[in-house]
Amino acid sequence: MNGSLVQQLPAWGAVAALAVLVLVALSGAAADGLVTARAERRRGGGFAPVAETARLLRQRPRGTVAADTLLRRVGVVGLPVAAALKVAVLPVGAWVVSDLAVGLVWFNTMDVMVWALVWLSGWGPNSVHSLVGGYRFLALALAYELPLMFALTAPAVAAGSLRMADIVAAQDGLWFVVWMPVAFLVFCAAVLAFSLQRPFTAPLSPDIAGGVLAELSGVERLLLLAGRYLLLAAGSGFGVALFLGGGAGPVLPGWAWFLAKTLVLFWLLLTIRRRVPALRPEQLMAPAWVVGLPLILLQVLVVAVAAVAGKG
Amino acid sequence: MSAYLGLAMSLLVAVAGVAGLYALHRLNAVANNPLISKPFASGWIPEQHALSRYHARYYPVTLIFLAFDVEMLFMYPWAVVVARLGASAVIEMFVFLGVLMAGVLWAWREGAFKWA
Amino acid sequence: MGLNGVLARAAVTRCHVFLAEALDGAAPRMAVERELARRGWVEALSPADADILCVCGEVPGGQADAIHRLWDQLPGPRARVSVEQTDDAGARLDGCVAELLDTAGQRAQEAERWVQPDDDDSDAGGMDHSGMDHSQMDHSQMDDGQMDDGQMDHGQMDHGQMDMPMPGGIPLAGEGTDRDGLNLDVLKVPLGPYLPLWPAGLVLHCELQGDVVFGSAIDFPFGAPETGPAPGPDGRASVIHHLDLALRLLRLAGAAASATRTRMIRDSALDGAALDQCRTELQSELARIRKNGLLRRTLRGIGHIPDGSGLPGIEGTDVWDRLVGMFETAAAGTAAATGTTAAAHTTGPRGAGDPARKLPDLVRGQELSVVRLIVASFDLAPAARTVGVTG
Amino acid sequence: MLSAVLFVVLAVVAISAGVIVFRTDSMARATYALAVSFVSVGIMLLQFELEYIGVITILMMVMEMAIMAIFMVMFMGMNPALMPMDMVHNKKASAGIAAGVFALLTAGILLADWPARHGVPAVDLTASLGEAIMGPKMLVMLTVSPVLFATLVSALVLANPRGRYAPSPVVPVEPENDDGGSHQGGGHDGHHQHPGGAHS
Repeated sequence: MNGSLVQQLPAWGAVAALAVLVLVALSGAAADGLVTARAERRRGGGFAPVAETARLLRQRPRGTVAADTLLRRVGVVGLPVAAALKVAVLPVGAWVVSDLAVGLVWFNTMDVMVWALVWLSGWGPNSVHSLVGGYRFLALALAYELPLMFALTAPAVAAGSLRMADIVAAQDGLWFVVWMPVAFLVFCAAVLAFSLQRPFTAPLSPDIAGGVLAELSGVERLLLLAGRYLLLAAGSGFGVALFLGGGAGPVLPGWAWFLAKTLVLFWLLLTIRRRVPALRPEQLMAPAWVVGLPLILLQVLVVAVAAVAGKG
Repeated sequence: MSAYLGLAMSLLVAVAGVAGLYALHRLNAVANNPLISKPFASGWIPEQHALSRYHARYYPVTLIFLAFDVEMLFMYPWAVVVARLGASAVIEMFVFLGVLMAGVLWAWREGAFKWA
Repeated sequence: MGLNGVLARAAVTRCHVFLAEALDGAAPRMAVERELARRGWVEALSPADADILCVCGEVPGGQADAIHRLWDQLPGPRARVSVEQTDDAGARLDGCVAELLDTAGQRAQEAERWVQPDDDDSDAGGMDHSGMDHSQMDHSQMDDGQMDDGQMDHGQMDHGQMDMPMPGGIPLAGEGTDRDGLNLDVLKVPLGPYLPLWPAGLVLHCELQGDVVFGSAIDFPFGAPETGPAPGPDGRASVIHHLDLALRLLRLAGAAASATRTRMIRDSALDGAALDQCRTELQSELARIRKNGLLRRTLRGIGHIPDGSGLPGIEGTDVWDRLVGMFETAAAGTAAATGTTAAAHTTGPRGAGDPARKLPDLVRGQELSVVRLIVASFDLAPAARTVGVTG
Repeated sequence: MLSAVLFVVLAVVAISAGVIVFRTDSMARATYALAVSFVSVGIMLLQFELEYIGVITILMMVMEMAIMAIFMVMFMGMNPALMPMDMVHNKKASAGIAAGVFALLTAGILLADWPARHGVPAVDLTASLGEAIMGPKMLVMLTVSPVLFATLVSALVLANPRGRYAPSPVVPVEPENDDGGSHQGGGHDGHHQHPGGAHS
């Protein structure tokens, strides 16, 4: 349990981590554009995120009457920042920006920030559509957050540590996904939820004119859209570190394995979310509490018993 | 302390990146002063301001959530030591969780998870 | 102009278009939608997201202000186009591209625009004297009178803050008793006419508590709908019309993949593809939708019409049944057109009665997203009744 | 030195955010100002190398404030954002109580005979916290459990508008039953404020 498992990068590490995160997210957005174009039987599409960025950077900033501009801005700026702070504790192969002893709790804290940030982006514009969207996100959050927290506990129990590097190291022989399938699935669902992807798009859904996005334009819209992809990319990275053995793999160096696995999980999540219809929050609430929560508690129980038996 | 330095650097870099985007936007937007517009209301002038005493109908769920959520305070430290402390710690924690889960099931029967 | 020119050129490869469907706008709208899909452009869900405001069909006299208001909400660079014919949609949109690329022109346009010019704040003055007591806010009053009331007599005067200037000339939400026994605010929100994925020409004046509609009244600003049994469009037009309805419902339900495929079937029908081909495709799509358990769960049981409600043909159906009915009616349309004998299904959304009349009852107490699904499950738009593709 | 500066900055942020809570006119701002205040306190705890406690404080407080915002917005007796408001009630008494408590605590800090540190802190504070909870402080855990259960049940009994058997009502419950035909909205032509009409 010392810090020697991973090497903490110097100050430029934060820059590198953010750059890699942005590139991964961009690859996902481009892949999504390609797949969308193929589904609509036209060529190209991979250029979509660039075109969208260019479009939004040209747009005039826009506010609404009697809006709370400060809170709206905090909300939209916060999403990409939260994603960046998440990956700060993520060990990429043998490197990490911040080898925090409670890295797992830090990840959890940053995803709780998303609650506040999405709600603030919905509250700020003083528009019915975005307001309803913001409240819908809180409803979703009440459903997914507890299962997510317990899903995070399972690897921590098995590793006996909250440090991300220890959790990765504890999967030396066997990846956690093998004996914690429920925790992994719940975690993946929660990643889709906190990055506002389908089936958890109710806060942004077309029935409320785009919800939280309804009044955003220009760079603020760009930040929120990018924030969703960044959060999904960061979530995939944590999925790899917590359940898929981190950078473990033959021949290639750890960071390469880590990035490869992250990209695969990221694209997999992007594909899944294309195939499922959106869920209304009130449809999710009872199943999440009455089915999801007991299942994940059972998973933690199994892991705890195995951990005790393993030590004893 | 260096772990915190890394976090602080990440925060700094992320905020700088966002500020850079804002600056880029300022340079390229067709106008810099924000357009103040009425919110979108299907073509109408909004009859009322949207910011109001919004009735979040799922408020009973928030209460259950808060009760259960306090438990997470104990869960993380427990996760670190459970393997070392053995079976008794597992039993204690899961009795605790079982009691709370019984509360959740009762709340479900009371219809607390339905709202719309 | 280096960077800005590059950005502009990249931006116009993916314009976002806000579609405002007016009278008889269905055919031009579909033409524009097909054009957007071909170019990889995006349909904007709100004016804040849009580069182009595209008015489809003819705006009735006296309704131009709403379009003007939408136009003022576009952040810019912006372009505006009106499409009334189906065949010139592409050319019109190309014109918009040229407008959007003209950065200097856009800058000049934006420099002149500070706030919305057309909304005077005179209403705010009236507010200060209309302080109404709470006792007059009882429920029956709300149902009968409040919705019609352009002057907003029931404003937020309950707390004695009479002399507060109303920010932006818009009053605050007023109080109302709600079904949980709490005294919270009631928000009056009109849905339609210019709302994406909404039947053209319908307005539902809703009173919202949170996101639940607990009172509503309908209105048809483009003119009253035809009532009584309307002969459904037949053949190709029926196929296109019903697929269009199904597509809207699917998009609202968040089933984007199904919606995309349905749209492609509709577009190929628009393009004059063989109806046999369409039938095969739409039947396989219907089979796929039937297997989609999540979608069924979303749509089952909502918007249920009880027996004896005077809507023959759709009694006893819910939104899911009506979605399936749209596909079946479309399939029947292909059959009729090609001379194959197939019984026309009666579960189609077009019943003899007028479902619009029933809407306020159906949506009462429903959450906003359910309200949208219920509205989209009917064939409501008066403009849609005259939709037809020639040939 | 640096850490002292950081501590002072955080303290100033925490206190001024606390002041903003009572000065602002928006419930949303007030709630999240309180969250900012708590986050700065959480970071201070990190300065004391209480890693777990610090991070979990930030986690819990942001989450709690996000939920509290729902209630603040709902139950303030006025518009939660656009009206001047006063968050202070019973001004004289509360000022007196606040001053008294402040004086007491300050006196306590200054006058108490603080013990010197014995031994060294544990290497892994989170683990020792876990051991304490599971071991000597088990009684706390065991009492917290029924307390939380009781909280859950009583909160729900008080707050849930409907019991198990009551069907979800669709509209506000009215003393007189006049729901007969008044909801048929079809007859409302003419009076509506048309999108292009009344306000032009």
